[in-house]
Amino acid sequence: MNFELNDEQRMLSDSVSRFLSDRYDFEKRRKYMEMEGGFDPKIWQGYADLGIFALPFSEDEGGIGGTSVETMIVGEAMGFALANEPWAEAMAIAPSLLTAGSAEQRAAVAEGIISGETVPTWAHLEPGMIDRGEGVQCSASAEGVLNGTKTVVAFGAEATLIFVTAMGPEGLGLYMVKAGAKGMEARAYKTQDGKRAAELSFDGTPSEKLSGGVPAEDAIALAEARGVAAVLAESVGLMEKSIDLTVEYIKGREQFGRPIGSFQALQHIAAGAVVEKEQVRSMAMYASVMCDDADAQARDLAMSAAKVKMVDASRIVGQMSIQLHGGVGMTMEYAIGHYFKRLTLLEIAYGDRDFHMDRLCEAGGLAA
Amino acid sequence: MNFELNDEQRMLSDSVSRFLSDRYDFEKRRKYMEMEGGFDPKIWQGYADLGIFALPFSEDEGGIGGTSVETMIVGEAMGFALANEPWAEAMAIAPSLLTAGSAEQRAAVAEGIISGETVPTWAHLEPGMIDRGEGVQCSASAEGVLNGTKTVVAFGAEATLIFVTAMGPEGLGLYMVKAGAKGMEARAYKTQDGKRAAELSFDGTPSEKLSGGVPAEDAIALAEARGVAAVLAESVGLMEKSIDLTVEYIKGREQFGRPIGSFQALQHIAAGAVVEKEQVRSMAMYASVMCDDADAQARDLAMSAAKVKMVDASRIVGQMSIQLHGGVGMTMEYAIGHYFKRLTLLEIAYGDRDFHMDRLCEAGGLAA
Amino acid sequence: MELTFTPEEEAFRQEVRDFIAANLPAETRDHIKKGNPPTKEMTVSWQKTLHKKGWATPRWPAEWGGPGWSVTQMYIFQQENQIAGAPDPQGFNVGMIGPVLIRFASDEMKKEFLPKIASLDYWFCQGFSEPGAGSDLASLKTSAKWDEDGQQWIVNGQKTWTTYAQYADWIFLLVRTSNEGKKQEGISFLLVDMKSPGVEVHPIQTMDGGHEINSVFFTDVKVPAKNLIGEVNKGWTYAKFLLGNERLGAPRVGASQAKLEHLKEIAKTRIVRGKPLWDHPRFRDKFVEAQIELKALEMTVMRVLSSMQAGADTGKPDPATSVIKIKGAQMIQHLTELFVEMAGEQAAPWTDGELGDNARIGDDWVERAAPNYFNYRKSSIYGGSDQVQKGIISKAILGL
Amino acid sequence: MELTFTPEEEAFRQEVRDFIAANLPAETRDHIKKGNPPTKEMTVSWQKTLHKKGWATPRWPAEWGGPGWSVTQMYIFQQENQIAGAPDPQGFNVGMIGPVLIRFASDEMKKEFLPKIASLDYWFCQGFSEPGAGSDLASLKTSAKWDEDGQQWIVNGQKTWTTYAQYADWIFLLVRTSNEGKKQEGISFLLVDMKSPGVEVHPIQTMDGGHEINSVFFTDVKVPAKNLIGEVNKGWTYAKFLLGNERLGAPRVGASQAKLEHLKEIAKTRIVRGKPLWDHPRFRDKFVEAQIELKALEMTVMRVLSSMQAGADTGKPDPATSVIKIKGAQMIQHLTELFVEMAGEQAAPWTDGELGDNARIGDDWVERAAPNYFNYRKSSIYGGSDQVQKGIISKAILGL
Repeated sequence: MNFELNDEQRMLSDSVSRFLSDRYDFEKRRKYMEMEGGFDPKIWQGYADLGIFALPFSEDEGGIGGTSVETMIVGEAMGFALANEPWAEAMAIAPSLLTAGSAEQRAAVAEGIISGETVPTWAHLEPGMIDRGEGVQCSASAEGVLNGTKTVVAFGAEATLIFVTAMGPEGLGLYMVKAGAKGMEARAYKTQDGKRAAELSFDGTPSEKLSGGVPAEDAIALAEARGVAAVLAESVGLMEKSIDLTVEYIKGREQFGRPIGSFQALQHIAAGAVVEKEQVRSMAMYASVMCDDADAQARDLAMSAAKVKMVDASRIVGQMSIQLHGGVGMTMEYAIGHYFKRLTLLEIAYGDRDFHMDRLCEAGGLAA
Repeated sequence: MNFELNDEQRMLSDSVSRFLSDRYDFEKRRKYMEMEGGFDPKIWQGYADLGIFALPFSEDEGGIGGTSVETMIVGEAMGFALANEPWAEAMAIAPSLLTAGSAEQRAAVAEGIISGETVPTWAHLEPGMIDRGEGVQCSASAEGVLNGTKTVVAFGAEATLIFVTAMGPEGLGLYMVKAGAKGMEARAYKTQDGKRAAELSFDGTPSEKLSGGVPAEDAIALAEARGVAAVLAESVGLMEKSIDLTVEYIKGREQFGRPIGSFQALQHIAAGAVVEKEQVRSMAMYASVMCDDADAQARDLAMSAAKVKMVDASRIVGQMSIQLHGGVGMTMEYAIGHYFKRLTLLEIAYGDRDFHMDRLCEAGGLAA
Repeated sequence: MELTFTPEEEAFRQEVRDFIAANLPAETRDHIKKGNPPTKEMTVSWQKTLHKKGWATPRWPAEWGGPGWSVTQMYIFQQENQIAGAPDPQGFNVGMIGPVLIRFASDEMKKEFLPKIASLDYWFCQGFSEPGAGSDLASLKTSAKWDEDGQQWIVNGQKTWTTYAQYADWIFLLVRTSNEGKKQEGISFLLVDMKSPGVEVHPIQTMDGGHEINSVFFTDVKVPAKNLIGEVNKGWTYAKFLLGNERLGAPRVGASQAKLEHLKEIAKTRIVRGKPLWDHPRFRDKFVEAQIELKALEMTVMRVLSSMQAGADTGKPDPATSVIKIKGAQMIQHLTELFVEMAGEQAAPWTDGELGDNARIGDDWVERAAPNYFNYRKSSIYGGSDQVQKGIISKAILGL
Repeated sequence: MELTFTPEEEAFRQEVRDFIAANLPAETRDHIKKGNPPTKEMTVSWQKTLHKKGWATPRWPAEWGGPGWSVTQMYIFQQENQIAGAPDPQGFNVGMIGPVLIRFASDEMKKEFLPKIASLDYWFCQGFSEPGAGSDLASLKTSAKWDEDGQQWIVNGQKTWTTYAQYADWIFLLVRTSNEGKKQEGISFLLVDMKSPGVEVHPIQTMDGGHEINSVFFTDVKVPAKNLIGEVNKGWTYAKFLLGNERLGAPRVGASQAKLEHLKEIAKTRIVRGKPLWDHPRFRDKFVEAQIELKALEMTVMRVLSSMQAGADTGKPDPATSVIKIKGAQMIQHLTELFVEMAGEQAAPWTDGELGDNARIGDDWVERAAPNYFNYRKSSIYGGSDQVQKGIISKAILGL
């Protein structure tokens, strides 16, 4: 048992943070958001050049065989900077889904991601799937021809490679579709947190099935687990920065002749938020280790526990941040509202609180 | 719709409060607790002389035909004074149970209660009944001979008249047993809040069945409802006084060179308790009117809503009171701990939070 | 004490319900029930409909067009209005500036303004907060200087968080007219025509994408002497009276009841993992708990209304209104949170219309879930934040 | 980062488990599992058992009898101990005065005291709080005056909330030795023999009926010069170091895990309205939510231990210990609340033994439910209240 980062991990943390603090501030981010794909391709390439996309892939796949701890380190920095790019799709989702593929498939896709050429996403949810526990309706023929509709696909219109969950003749499968494929239409939109997503419809769209690896169900469950771990990591960064912004604001804002940060009631509210944020940090570490656990049930329950804690803490931290900012916190002009919105969307991402509570309750809780 | 007390009700409130503030303070209460029956019979007689026991009985029964609003007024004062006597059994429970009896039975029992001669109680719970939704095992013969065991009977060894819920040959019935009846044994004890209770066992104990009025089930349900309303009323007085004691304490207690009541964080905690207390006051009014509602389902759901609110608020108010008192609040020497203990027992009296939540959930909530 | 309604009161409820059913445009009703804020036109049109009927200003005295209702009737009217999905009365007109004028203004001013305030021919907005004066309202700096030659006030400064300034014909303004003594003692209360030269409105976009609030700039704005309410430097008294009324109106119990019913309705048909959400015990718990809180809030509001009717109106804000303000904000915030939970991951799309119909991926309530959640964070901030309310309670009630 | 246990660590866990199973008296185990505090004899006897094994002082350096365990081993040991229902190590000895002596005392003093502290031949209690100095610890007034003739300290004053003073052989005491400068700068740290003439212990009964705490009065108590720790007027530094350690020990994660398992065990057989409580969805929710909070707490404790082991020990209290203190208190308080909820109306009887067996109407856990709930209100008050911890966080972490 050991919670410390090793030297490589500390270096990773420093270099990603430095890269992001050079590239990102509130004004710059606003510009990236208005770019065609909702982010700056140069930053995406920058991530690749930093080598972070190589972290989650094994050496066989051309990567450097990191663990989910590295993903956590990157995720926290991404949250802190409020980065817009689909880094989690590249670092947590794609490597997990690819475990269903053959060695060649894995190596080929990994190469594109690692180089920064490929922007991957996952088309999984469907309009009829209220939460993560529902069945998939989208269908695939034996030849991999897809029909159906997917909803809220992150950067669905901007991604270059789309993993699609669909029911094939032999059951649930994972299929890869390239951007611009025949019969695929994207209805694109912005999301509440300033990112992009799309409804994707497939009408006889050709695809390549992932096969030769683990069963698709297992790859999907792994992706869901690592998705939760990524949410935890990012939320730690978001909460950290939300508290920083709030403390900075209340130190400077004067009312009744003194900085409002000198009012004890506000100090204690902020301190309460720190307590919650630290608990999420602990659970982010737990999640980053447990999401690679070989025991799938233990893994999934751990992820559920982490996600529930994140939701509860996120509300406390996010809501207090707006409250202590007062009116300005409600406006588009201040960064804090954007952090709050991102936290809110993470609260419902990869299964909301009820979904995860149900999973834990059905199992009788975490293993003692 | 009108939430104001009329002149008679205001006079009642004043006279009961005056009586109690003359008779009760922390030191006097401690003496009453150590008396043989756990309270001073002179105070009981004083209540009777004030006329409060006549309030809930109809004029036919020799009373003055008040409503549950009068019981609420008395209950709040009792809570504020932390009175020990089984006033709720006399004012809320006995009149409700008696609705199962004949006119003669009602008049005869009422006379004893109104005069102060009778100290009534209700033996309802049994060791196997975890909550209020369970069946009764205690049995009664056609002649009213009782066998069985009752648990946590308020002042079970001190009461002069015990209403017993038992299964008779024709179903659930209510039976009256006099103190000292053959075959009745009391194992008496103190309760956590400084009152008294007892296990009562009946072994061929003779009794008088209540009959000629409403079905026993209805009388029991009415008693449960009015019991909840009494809990609400008493808890308002307890919370009011808890906040008073706490505010007084933090005004006087100095730390860091000034009264701790001048610290804004503590002020806001106390203010939050006021908000909760006021919500309970509102629900106590709601309960006192709804517990006499002719629609039994509407009545019971209203009582459940009131009780749930009371539990949630009681914890906030009670726990903050101890917290703001600090160490001294933990000791027997300070009044606040005794208020806290009484609030805690009221939280679980007449059905705990889960029982009432279940009742509401099963019904789909309050009527819109 | 009597919480049930008399047959007369029930008859009144039916009359209100029938009137609304017959007169509220379906388009308005549907728009609001979906969780959208009403447009200006909807609010004005409904206020005019009520005004014709004599119901536009329930709490005003009969002399100034009030219907002479009891507190119970006012409560019933408000509840039915909100449950039916009718636009709220324009609160700055009916609930704020109207009562202030009735209590503190000259007869001449009352005659000039009150009828048009009631009919919404004049839309008023509120000029209290400033960038440097939020919770500490009394530290405001917008100044009004007396121009002896022109016999008028010259106003300079900036107001902010001005709700619907873009719709307004008039603004009621707190201005500094003296820098002597306590800061509360140098404040006056003016009415300013929004068309006056030197008034500029700048929109503020809130994080939900909406445009409800504005900054309003005043540069050498000339205001006639007669537009001063009451006495010079007594404006703080009028403002406190107004804020007490504002807190009382804040909880919108009927609207929350409607939202809660809507929540139940959706839950009954929304299938989650094989059964309606309504049949998931955890959802049921959340629903019931919200209902209980709302019932307690409703009772507290009714208590305060009842005691206002019974007692002499002291003109001072009732500290119990702080309880209502805090709990009212919590209630609406919590309800919007429940809608986000119900929407789940489908709440993500941003539907500001920019991307046209492409943006619509779910039911209307799904689309409004996250923006409403974001937007209602305001309710524990404006009109005296939770922290300000707790300060009032600890001082005015607890004497701390 | 590595949160799983190595085979060596698992083997160690087994060794600990086996040792406890073989050596912990069943009577002690049952007594504690029912929710009772251990008696003095139980604590002493178990400490001596561990001492013989070399396990009595896990965090002490090997030089002073520590077993040389890694942080992980310490954690495993503590967890197994608490889960098995073994008495906690006497915290004032092992977790507080021991480390202070090791860090700050003279070698002579270490040799005299540490072995007897480890074996519990000396039972230490803590003399910090005073009636006028609770959260504001530094304002303490108990004085120690230097008696030049006798070359000794003369102590006068009163300490309060002294846990288990009635068991103690020694007390470690913060005393005022100077009234000059900041109040923190005139405090010294003394060890006082409880048998010294002039020491009087008065019991304080807590609202649960228990006798854990006391007032301790000092009247012209003579204390040898050598019983001063470190330097005169530097006691505040040592006290802060001690309190940081105290907060770290506070959460008792293993004990909470045991309580939570006990809760589940009872729920599985307790039939409520026709089915086990365990099958009531609301209970299941409460159980799972508590488990999640406890897991987060466990991880935070492990994080802090891990960073203590990794980093240089700065001697300063780690602000993260405030997080642990607050959450640890909440956890145990919440668990005791769940037991009261599970007991329901059966929690009412007061079972101080006065009325003999008559008092016992339920299972042992039922009997302890309410007293434990009352008693654990202390945990957010002592060792620096929640409010004090939030003050530390806002100053030390947030710089407010």
